[in-house]
Amino acid sequence: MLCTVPLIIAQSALSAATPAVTPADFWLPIGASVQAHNVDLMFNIINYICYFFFVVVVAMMAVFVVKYHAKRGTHIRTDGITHHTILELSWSVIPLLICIGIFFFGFRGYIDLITPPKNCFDVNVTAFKWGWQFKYPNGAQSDNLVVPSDQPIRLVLRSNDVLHACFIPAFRVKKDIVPGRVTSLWFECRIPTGLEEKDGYHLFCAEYCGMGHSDMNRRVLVLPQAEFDAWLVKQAAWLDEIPDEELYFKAGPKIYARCSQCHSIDGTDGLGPTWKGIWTRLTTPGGARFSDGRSYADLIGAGKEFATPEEYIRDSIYTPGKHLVAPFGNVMPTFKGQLNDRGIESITGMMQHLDEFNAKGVWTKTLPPATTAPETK
Amino acid sequence: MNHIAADQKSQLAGHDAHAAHGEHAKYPFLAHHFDTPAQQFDSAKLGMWLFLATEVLFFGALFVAYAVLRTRFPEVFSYASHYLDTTMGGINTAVLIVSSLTMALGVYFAQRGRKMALIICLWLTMAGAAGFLVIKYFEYSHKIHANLVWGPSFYIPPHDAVGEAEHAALAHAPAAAPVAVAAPLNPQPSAIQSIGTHPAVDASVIKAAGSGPRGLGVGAVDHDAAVTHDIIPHDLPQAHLEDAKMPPNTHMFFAIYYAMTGLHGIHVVVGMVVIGILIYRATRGDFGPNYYTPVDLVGLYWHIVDLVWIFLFPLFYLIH
Amino acid sequence: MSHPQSPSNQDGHAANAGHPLVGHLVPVSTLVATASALLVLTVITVAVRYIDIGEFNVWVAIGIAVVKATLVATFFMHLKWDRPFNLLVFVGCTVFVVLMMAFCVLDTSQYRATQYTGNPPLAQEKLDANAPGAPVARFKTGMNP
Amino acid sequence: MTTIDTPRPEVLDATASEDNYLTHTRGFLSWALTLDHKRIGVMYMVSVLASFFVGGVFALLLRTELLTPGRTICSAETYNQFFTLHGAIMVFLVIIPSIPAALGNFVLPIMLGAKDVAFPRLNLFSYFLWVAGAAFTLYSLVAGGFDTGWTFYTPYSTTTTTGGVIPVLVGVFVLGFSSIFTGLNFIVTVHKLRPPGMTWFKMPLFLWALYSTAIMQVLATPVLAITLCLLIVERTMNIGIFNPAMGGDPVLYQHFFWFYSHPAVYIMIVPAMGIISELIAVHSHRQIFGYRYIAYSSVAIAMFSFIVWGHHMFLSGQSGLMNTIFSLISFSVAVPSAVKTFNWTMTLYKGTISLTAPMLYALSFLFLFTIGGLTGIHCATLNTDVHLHDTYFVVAHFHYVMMGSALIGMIGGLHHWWPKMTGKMYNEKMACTACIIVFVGFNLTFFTQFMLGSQGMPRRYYDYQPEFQIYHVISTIGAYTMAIGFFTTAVCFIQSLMSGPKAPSNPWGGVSLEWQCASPPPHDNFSTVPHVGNCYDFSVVRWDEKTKNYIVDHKLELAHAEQGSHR
Ligand code: HEA
Ligand code: HEA
Ligand code: CUA
Ligand SMILES: [Cu+2]
Repeated sequence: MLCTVPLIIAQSALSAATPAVTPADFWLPIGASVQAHNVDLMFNIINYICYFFFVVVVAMMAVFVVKYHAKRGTHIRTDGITHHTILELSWSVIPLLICIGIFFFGFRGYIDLITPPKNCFDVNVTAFKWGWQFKYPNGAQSDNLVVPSDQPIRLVLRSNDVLHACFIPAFRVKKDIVPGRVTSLWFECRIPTGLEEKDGYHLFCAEYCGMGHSDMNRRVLVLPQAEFDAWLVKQAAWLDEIPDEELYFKAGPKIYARCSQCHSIDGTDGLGPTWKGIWTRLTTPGGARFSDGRSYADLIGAGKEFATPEEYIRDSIYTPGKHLVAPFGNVMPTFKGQLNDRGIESITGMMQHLDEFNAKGVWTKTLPPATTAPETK
Repeated sequence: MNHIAADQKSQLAGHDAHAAHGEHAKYPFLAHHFDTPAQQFDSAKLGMWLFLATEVLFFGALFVAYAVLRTRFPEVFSYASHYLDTTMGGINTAVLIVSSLTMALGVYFAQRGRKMALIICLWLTMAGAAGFLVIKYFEYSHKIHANLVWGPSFYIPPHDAVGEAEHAALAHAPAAAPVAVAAPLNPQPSAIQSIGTHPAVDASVIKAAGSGPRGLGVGAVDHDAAVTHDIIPHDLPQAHLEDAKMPPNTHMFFAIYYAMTGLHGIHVVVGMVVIGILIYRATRGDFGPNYYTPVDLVGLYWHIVDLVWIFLFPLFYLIH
Repeated sequence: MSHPQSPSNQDGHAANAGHPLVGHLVPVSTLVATASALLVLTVITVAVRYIDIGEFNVWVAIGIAVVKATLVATFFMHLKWDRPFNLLVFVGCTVFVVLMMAFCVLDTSQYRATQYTGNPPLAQEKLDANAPGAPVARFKTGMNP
Repeated sequence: MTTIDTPRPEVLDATASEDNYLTHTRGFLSWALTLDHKRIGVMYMVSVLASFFVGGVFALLLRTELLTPGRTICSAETYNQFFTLHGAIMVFLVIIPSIPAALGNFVLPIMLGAKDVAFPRLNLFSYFLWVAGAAFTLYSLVAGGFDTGWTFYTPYSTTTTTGGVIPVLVGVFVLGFSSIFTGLNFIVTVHKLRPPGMTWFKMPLFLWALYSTAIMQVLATPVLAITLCLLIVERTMNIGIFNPAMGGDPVLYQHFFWFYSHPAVYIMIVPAMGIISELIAVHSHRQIFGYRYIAYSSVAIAMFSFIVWGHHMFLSGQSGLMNTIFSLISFSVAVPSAVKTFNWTMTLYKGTISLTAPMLYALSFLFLFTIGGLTGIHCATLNTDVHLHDTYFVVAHFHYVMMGSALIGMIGGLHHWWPKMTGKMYNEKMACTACIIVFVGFNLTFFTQFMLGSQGMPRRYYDYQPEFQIYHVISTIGAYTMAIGFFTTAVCFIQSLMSGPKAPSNPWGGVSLEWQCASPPPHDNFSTVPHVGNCYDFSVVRWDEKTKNYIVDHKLELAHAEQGSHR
């Protein structure tokens, strides 16, 4: 156990101090959570053990190669020893002891990592191809993860479709999200960032989930408790607070940000059909559009499957695979449970006024048309 | 270490260059890189045993899947087991045991050089295999008729046009149903929330309680409800769909049932093919006391097929 | 002429009618006795099913199956007279299966609590659409049973 | 006199006979239907190198794409197919068959002193299974490609719409059986075909390594086979065992997959370790240090490898209890690896080291394996793996061990046995230069990836944050450097084939049996039963001026025994 003693001392000495956040260094990014300290410590201890053994092996190798390098005509030496039991035993037993030590402290740290404190604040996280949704106890939803600082947070993770993983490098936490199960992870962040997106910590999807895997990144925005409480209240009501007639340009672009991964509004190709001209397509008869050969007009209209285009859009958002527009594949995830009627109203409203938006989905008109409210057909 | 010593002895005995030469002249079946028939026989045997080891792991993984599913859904297994026909399964067990016996006898007669007896034994084994498959066919078709199948079609009553069409469609489209989608958007008093407001509640509460998607969130399944096999009317196509006691996930039992018995069935078919080849070669007179390795190896294969069934039978048919 | 230690007949002479050149000859009586024992055990295992001994049913069934498997391997498959290494191969691979099973089952029993219960979504979908009256469908009520 | 000299191969080797395995029979069919283990080995080698080239091209494509964030040369879909193909080809077509099936097939029976492997026809069959598997894998490209990652994790792999998934599953299934049959063949060969005097502890360490590998191939691969079958059934018939939408369990899939794929990573490294034992001993003309420890550690690795698979699943939803158990056992593999590493290093001590190309590869191996193995410790530690899992740190770890160790070992072995296989020498200078270029390129490529990973860059990412770009640029430059290195190697080999000088039977001064038969070996390997001595006793080697060749002279054995150490 001799070799593990320094380890034990190092560990207990350092973990006795209150865990502080760790600055970024050569290997690791900034550690902003209470857990980061222990993980980094372990990482660095292993690093030093590795440096040591690496140097030992490579130095011996280099010295021997230089020293016993044979020139032409050299006699073959036969005086080297061929085994040495003490040596063999020591280089089996010492690494074994070191390994047991590493395991033990890794294990201890891991228990801390997976055991959330009792007073966690819960955020419901749903991962889907290819995005995240963060839902708060008061019903608020958000695209980025916004959390209070100095308060343990537990993310309750669910997946709609395939495996994903929630990874926040700055907090040293990660957990796979398994469909058919509930998993969770917790952290407590010490360094607030404010609501500015560029200042937030990265949140990545770390389990391969297909085409948009690398787009599944968001920011973690950390607010002091009071600010957070205010944000939470405001966030819960954001759709309701917008007057009906302003929905399409205030809420529309926000919601479109999610759709924009696949649907353009300037006619360029995406994973899904462009929205450009969609309302005209939907309302003018003719032209086969679906992969089964049917046209919009076969589906939409009084007495048909959908009475109005709005109904069709709504259905496409809730059960996307039902009618496929040629030649696109069945790749759109459902947004059932994520967009309510007001959300869909904003989208259909936006679709009818696409000329007011630029290619990025930014509303370009300056003055809201106060008097002539956009009529929803 | 014993075998190593024995090994070396045989090596030493065999490697005498002159002897080796003579051996090859004497035994036409002896391949050029072997020195003695014993070495060749031992190699073949070891090779076969290693192959059997791969078979054990091949089936073994399915047994693991079985064990895992049974751990997850014990109630499903004790419930659904009663849809299987113990009589048929029992008869099939007997059939396989007897065919194993005839196979072992076949090896015996090959060793003794009794050609006719060997051929008869092989035919009997073949008959056993065929009998097994016939019985299995009846079992399968009965189950399929009763809609006891794997996958979503388990829940679609067959024999109506829609059902048939869906059956067909489902067989091809890989399932892409959202798993957690319908989780309520604003969960009224959700489990999560109550954890948030009652910090004393342990994290594990979210595990069991129903915070899953619609339809997934029931509490514990009624375990006692499962064991009343005698009241199930077996032969109605959707009998199980009308059974109030059927636990969720019953289709998983049939999934693993078909996977394991299906794989076993494939092995029986392969066994029939190789036994067929043996019969052909035996008739030609290839085998005798000097050379009967193929019979021995096929025998081993056939016994392992039997061995797997010995486990399948109680694990599927005899769950209390 | 079988060597006591090794199954192979190594004297290099052609076999006479009574004995194979290589390998061990297992008498017919042994084979028949084995098969009879197997059949009897089959009857027993079926019978035990009808006695309720709770948890033990499955272990009794597996126990009997193991005995049967041992019989098959020992006598039908000649392992009793075969080289020990072949036995090691067979036992070894079984050990790996058991190990894998133990680990997987242990894991499953641990994480079972995090898995959703009730009907899986695809099954529920079919039940809703096709067998609306089906009693399993009661599970669809979700959180308000 | 026992001295060192570089071979002067221009001189005709007296022992070489014109009738060798290459010239024994002629024509396409004589190769395609050959039962000769040497020819099968050569065919494997050619196929594996071709696949390596294809896999390498995919690697270059994906490195090029990663040069800049966002789109550089292809779309996300294409990128996903690139890395999937790269991984699948490198693992299933290249590195698993490379050493056992290609080099092992050629060398094992000769080293053992046998005429052939135990089941020559099975051997040929497994080669054709490889071809069929490769054909399926390539066909999957035509059938729409596949983007599942080489791990085929469900439910993504059962729901993705790319059309090539089933063909590639079938392909890998078939490849699995190819691997099983090779392993089976080797076990039986080692057990039953050892000539008199070749006891277990007289076997060269490469054979011990191949034997341990074979155990893993036979016992682990069937689990992969059945898992792939279940995936196919899942995709075609919705059986649902792995599909959560049907109540199945994706984590069970991962258990199955890693039950195979963890032993698989040792299927890759253990034979490479065997090669390194040979290279280091032969090229430093020095009895291997701690023979028995190295032999046992191969078997120990094989055994342990079966019970650590869960260390790939620390974050997968596997329970904390199992995580702990698996983490603990994972470290146990570090011990036999440590034993080997130190034994190799000690073998250099008081050796007579020739810095030939194979030796350079062996030294690179030591360097790279130490890094790769030690970073495995970061991954096996529970709390650091939480941060490192599925980041580029893991990518760097496994390239250090798979490419930097297993593949470098394979290429080193290829250089070592090249004169034996082809009967031609290669340009030593060029080979050494290539080795150094690859070594430098390799470290450029993958060392930066450790930083990338620990800084938080997840793997399998098409697009990344701009702050990671500098690392990616260096990495890409390294990849191209490596390509130049491998290109040089290829040129060197081709040149050797076209115009290389004739190789003597024992160019390096080895003692194991393959150096005692002609280069290239005759059809039957040995006309007389070979004399088995201590295959690491280099005091019996003598430089023969007349034939310009090393000669293994067993009479020297006795003399030395009497004299004690001899200088
Ligand atoms: C040839 C292949 C190979 C080899 C040999 C290894 C060797 C090891 N690997 Fe690696 N590994 C892979 C291939 C390989 N690995 C692959 C392909 C993956 C990723 C797959 C994927 O997800 O796609 C992976 C991933 C991987 C993970 C999962 C990471 C993750 O996804 O989160 C882990 C975790 O434990 C791990 C651990 C180890 C360990 C402990 C060893 C040990 O065997 C290493 C032992 C060696 C040494 C330790 C060095 C020598 C010893 C000394 C110098 C003595 C001193 C040492 C000490 C005191 C410790 N590996
Ligand atoms: C043995 C296995 C092996 C080998 C050798 C390599 C070799 C290389 N690999 Fe990798 N790689 C994997 C196995 C391997 N790889 C696996 C399993 C994955 C995971 C996949 C997944 O996530 O699913 C992966 C993933 C992977 C990634 C991560 C992708 C991602 O996560 O997004 C990257 C990125 O840089 C990469 C790069 C490289 C590079 C630059 C090489 C270079 O070393 C390649 C060098 C080779 C060449 C450049 C060829 C040049 C050859 C010639 C010019 C002629 C030679 C011809 C003769 C000798 C006849 N590989
Ligand atoms: Cu979601 Cu990757
Ligand atoms: Cu591993």
